[in-house]
Amino acid sequence: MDGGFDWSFFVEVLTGGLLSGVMYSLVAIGFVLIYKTSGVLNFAQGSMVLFAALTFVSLLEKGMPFAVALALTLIAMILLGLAIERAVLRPLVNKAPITLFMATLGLAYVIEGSAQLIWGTQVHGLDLGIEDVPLEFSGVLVSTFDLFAAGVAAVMVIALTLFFRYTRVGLAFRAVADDQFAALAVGLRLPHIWATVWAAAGIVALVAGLLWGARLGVQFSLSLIVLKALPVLVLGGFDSIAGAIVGGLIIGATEKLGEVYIGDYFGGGIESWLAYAVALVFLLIKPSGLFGQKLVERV
Amino acid sequence: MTAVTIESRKPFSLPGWAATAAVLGVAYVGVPLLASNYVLEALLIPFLALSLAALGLNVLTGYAGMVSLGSAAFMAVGAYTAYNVALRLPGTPLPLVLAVAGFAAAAIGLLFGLPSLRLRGFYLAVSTLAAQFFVQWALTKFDWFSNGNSSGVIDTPPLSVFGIGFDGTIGRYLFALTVVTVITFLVHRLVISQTGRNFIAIRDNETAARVIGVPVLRTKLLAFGISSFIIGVAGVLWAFAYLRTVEPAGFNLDRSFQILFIIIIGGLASIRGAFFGAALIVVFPLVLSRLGSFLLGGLFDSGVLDMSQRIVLGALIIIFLIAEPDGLVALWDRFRRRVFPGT
Amino acid sequence: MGVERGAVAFEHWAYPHDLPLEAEADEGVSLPVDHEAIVAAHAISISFGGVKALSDVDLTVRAGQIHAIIGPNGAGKSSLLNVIGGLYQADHGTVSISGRRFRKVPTQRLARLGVARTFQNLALFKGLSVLDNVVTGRVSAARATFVENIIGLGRARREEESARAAALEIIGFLDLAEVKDRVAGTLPYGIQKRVELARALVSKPRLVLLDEPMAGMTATEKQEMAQFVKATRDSFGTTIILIEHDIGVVMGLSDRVAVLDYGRKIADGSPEEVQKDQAVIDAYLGVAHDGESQQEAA
Amino acid sequence: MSFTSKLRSFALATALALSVATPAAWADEQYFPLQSYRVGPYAAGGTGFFGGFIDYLNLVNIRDGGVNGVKLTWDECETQYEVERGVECYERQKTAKNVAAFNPLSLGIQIALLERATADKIPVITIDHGMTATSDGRVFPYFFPLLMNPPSETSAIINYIGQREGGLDKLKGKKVVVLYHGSPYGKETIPIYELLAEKYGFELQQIEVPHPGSDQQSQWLTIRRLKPDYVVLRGWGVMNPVAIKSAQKVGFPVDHLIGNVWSNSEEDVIPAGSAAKGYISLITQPSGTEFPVVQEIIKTLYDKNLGNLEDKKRIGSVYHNLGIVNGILNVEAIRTAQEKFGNRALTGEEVQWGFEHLNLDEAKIAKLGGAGLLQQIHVTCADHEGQGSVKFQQWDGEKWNLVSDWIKPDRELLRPVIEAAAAKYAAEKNITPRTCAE
Repeated sequence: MDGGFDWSFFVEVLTGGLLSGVMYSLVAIGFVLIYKTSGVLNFAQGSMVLFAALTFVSLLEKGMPFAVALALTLIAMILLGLAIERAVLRPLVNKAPITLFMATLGLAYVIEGSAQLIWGTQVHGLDLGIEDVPLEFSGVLVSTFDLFAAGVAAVMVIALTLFFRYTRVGLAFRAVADDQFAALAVGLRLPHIWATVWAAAGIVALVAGLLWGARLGVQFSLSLIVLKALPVLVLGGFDSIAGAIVGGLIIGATEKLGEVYIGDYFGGGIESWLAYAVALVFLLIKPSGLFGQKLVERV
Repeated sequence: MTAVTIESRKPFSLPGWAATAAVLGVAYVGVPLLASNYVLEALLIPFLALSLAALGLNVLTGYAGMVSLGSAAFMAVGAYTAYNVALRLPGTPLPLVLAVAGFAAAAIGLLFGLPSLRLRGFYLAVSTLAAQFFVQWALTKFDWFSNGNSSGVIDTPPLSVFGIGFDGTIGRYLFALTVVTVITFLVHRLVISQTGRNFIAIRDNETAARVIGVPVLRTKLLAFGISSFIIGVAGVLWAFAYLRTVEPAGFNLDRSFQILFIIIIGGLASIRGAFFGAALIVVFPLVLSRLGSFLLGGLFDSGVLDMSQRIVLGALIIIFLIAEPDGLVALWDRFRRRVFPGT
Repeated sequence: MGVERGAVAFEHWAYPHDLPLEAEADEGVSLPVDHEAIVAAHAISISFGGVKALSDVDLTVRAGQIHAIIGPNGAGKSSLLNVIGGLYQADHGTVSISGRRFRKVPTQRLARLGVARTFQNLALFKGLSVLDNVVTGRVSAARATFVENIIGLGRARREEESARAAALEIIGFLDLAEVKDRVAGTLPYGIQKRVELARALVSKPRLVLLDEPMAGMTATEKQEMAQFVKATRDSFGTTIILIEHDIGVVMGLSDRVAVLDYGRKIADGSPEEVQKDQAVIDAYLGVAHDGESQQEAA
Repeated sequence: MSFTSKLRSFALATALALSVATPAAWADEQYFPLQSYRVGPYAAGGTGFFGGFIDYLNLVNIRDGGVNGVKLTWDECETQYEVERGVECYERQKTAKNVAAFNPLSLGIQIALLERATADKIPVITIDHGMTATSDGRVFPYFFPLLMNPPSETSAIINYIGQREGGLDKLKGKKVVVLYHGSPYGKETIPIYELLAEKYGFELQQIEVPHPGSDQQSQWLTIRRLKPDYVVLRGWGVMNPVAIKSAQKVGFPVDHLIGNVWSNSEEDVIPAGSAAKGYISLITQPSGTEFPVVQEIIKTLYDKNLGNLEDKKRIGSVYHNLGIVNGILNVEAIRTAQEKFGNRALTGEEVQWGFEHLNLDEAKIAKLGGAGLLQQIHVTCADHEGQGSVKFQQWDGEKWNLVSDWIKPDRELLRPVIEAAAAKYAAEKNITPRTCAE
């Protein structure tokens, strides 16, 4: 360090931050899907990530081929989604959103407990076959794995967008997201759509679980990534996929830049709350989030 | 969250008083005489501390309708403030220590309650997580709070009020019981007053409350302040009367959830609910683990039991929200009415 | 579902002395200076998402009158009431209440201005008993702090007692004594509507805004409610602005009727005048329009 | 089971839970209350360690018929590594008869027990960890951070780095980063590293990773900017594999990443996959199944499906072996105490004497089947640690291979640190330290 500002290091921190932001977005998207259609902030999304990753890796360790394990996990996640709709969502229909939120807290406990009861509490490694050797672009290191994850995220977002735009079910989703009562009036079957969307959130959880699992190892702590996704959601708005992405990028970058450049003034470790602080300050300025819809108060 | 459980509107009617007096009599006389050390130490004292914390959260969540996920942080503020006051200003009378701890927690509560002026529902719930993480970070980070112990762990000084030592197990129990009784009485007074009605008004219909002339912003902050004060005092009990050694990590998000679960299970917007819920949360894991090892023997290890306990607890939350949103209190009242139709 | 968002933007209003009374009005419109008017809305326009809900609507209500606002769905009735009640801010126009003129009526001070209201959809405090709901209607008169409330002596006690007395009086007046200890959320719809009226009346307002007080009621209930409304005016001299669909009830009850259609006022006069008005007849019977499908703006 | 009998057993169980929960205990049974953790973020450590501990106790019961005829019993209480639960377990379990010693495997729980266990006269064993000051037996008669305490660990790591550099004098001007877990445990060694940095003249930077440590990008970017020669990992749980992966991510050579005693298990490296190949960590007891005692456990227990570990692949793993070593030390302490007090079940106070006079030389260890698994240990009234020597091991992607011989910490340098910490505690609590006349 020669006294001058190390720009290439700055760029590296920024890129690293943006890329880990993508990882947050991956989790956040699962929340958005459910929120958009059923108005529930699903705190259990983190447990679903754990459940998916744990199921997949345990099947893999039982000697199943990758594709079979993936397919079985997929089925398991879809069944889980259906079960949740049936056992939790349907009986609570028309309850206040905050009640549903608290129910998902309970749900998180149930899923976490079951996942570990079924598959045990061991720590598993998960190798997706990507050697995480850093790539160097004129002095700036970029993680291969993170690039891969960003690619997966991009593919997923595109797939979701296409799905929403061009399929019948997707159109139904959007109708429900816009106005549940209207959707109900034109004969869309809400329980059916909810079940589908929870299953879809399960699939998103699987993707997030695989990528995060490969990063952290598959274990209990995986369910804690929900805490990383929440500020992203607050920032981006609970109902916007674009918001989840942009929010993730902003949170990721601020977190890393903050920790590296100003963390020292506070003795480090500020990452644990910086994301929340950023999201909060932002919320005070714009209460409905970056892309959230502003609604007219109906009285 | 349209909890409709309302404490009896006739606060001075005889049966209520008689029941309260009976409970207090048992708690003050019967329990110290009969309960074993283990029951006091591992069940009753944590029960009292958790009940008080839940009571505090119930003011905010049950009555005023704002969900907070940061209760443990306010407990921590209370505990660490009390510790520092007792340490740095030796000779401060214990009631004053409690009050200072409560006010410190209230101040932090107000600060993190500010977003409530603009946010609602789970935007607000998520924003209270900021308190959770920030406080825990600050307490671990700055070792001033733990008197230079870099690990953040504190040992609490012995309890004594005006020269009377409350240091034995029974002493600590009686101390906790007294604090809880006094605060519960005050909260009871609060919630049946206009302030309490304002809380519920804001919870049930904020627009209507504003139009009527309820000072919405001030009332919301007041709810945060009072709630955090109580939770802060609960933190002092937790640290001074129960554990006597605490670390910031003990006041983690799980603790916050636990307190929220207590009021969901016990009954939102109900004073008794906090106690019912706390009793269940404290006793239930023990019963389950005893029951498990009794029925299944060594078939399952402690991990499996604990996992099942987690599942059952989560399921209980969901079941209560679906089947009995007013919690154990409503169940109890229904049961009582069936058994003693007269009351 | 999904109405999770931040609170409405901070209220900002101008104080009366900032706004010279006449100068603010649109050019070319000469406003009648009516000293008996307790409420006057001047040239109100408001739109939601590009759809005009009200354009250039005036409304003057005299003290002690029952003034009904009627019109087909989507005509802008509720919007007008919400502008007067301060929940919406008009894009153009001002509202005068008791001689004070506002760009936006301050909701928080509404009660102290002597204005109370009920809501189209029930807005009771469901978790409180009927009595507590009504007592809370007096909150704008309460001065005691929460500490005084906990202690419950002195000022707090006096306030509590007088609020209770006032509440019991109104409860008796509206024939609610039987249900006064019931939790409001558990009562039948019609009774809840009446409790809401009691809550509005307990603060002895000079002006009450009633947003469809008889919606969803049976004919008998409607008659009952109409009588209570009339009795309110007769006993307390309260000015009442009322939105109602049922023309029959309105005509029998009101002193004056304003008719809105497509966000414009097409008639305003005594029930007899309005009934004969050709524009009104067209709006209700003759010239069909798709008013039904147009969403009520509020 | 009929409904009524079910109901009755439920009522009974409820009553049991609420009454003093006392496991059946007869005069010739010595009871080990286990504050284990098999769930939660640190379950991997708990299952391995307590599995090994239980396996050894079981082995002694089955093979030898207990310790001189005294049967060993135990009972698990789940703590999830949380202090409160640990305290609750303690209060519940201490009421049993003939409690030998608590082994919480948690610094937080140990600290919470400092006054309680002293008052109750029950030894608390914290193998390979524990509050620094508790090594001073004069102030903490009932606490035993056996084998290795945090200062010894710190010193041994620096000594190892010195050895790799070709002598401690070569440390001067080297740059060392310590990456520590943001918990009481993680922070315990901060002043000790500072002391050593001053003594040996290396540049030191200590960076905290907030709990749980699942994201360390910024810490590692800072490390990349600092370009240190070594990074010491004082991790726990998920923080470890993430640290290893992040090291690879920023191109830091993993063989210059030195893990401490809680960053040294299979569970720490396996999740990191190939990134962990070459990672080095400290160990007080090598992993592997080749040690006679481990072989006996396999033969006596696992071959008959009596073993405690669910996954037989974990037999001989780092945590499992640590649990076995812990079992050996506990059992030998009881044996030592029995020599003085007679072959019967002992009180906590008597077991404390046994721990304080625990002296295992090479010959004794070999007889116990632990040759190579643990080094000789000699606990005294003043020194409750007993030895402190460690080895270093390297992960080859499949298993750990030892890469050093026993390395000794600089205990003379550290003793004053320990004594000062103990003296401070004694002053705060008004404790008059015992005098250790030997």
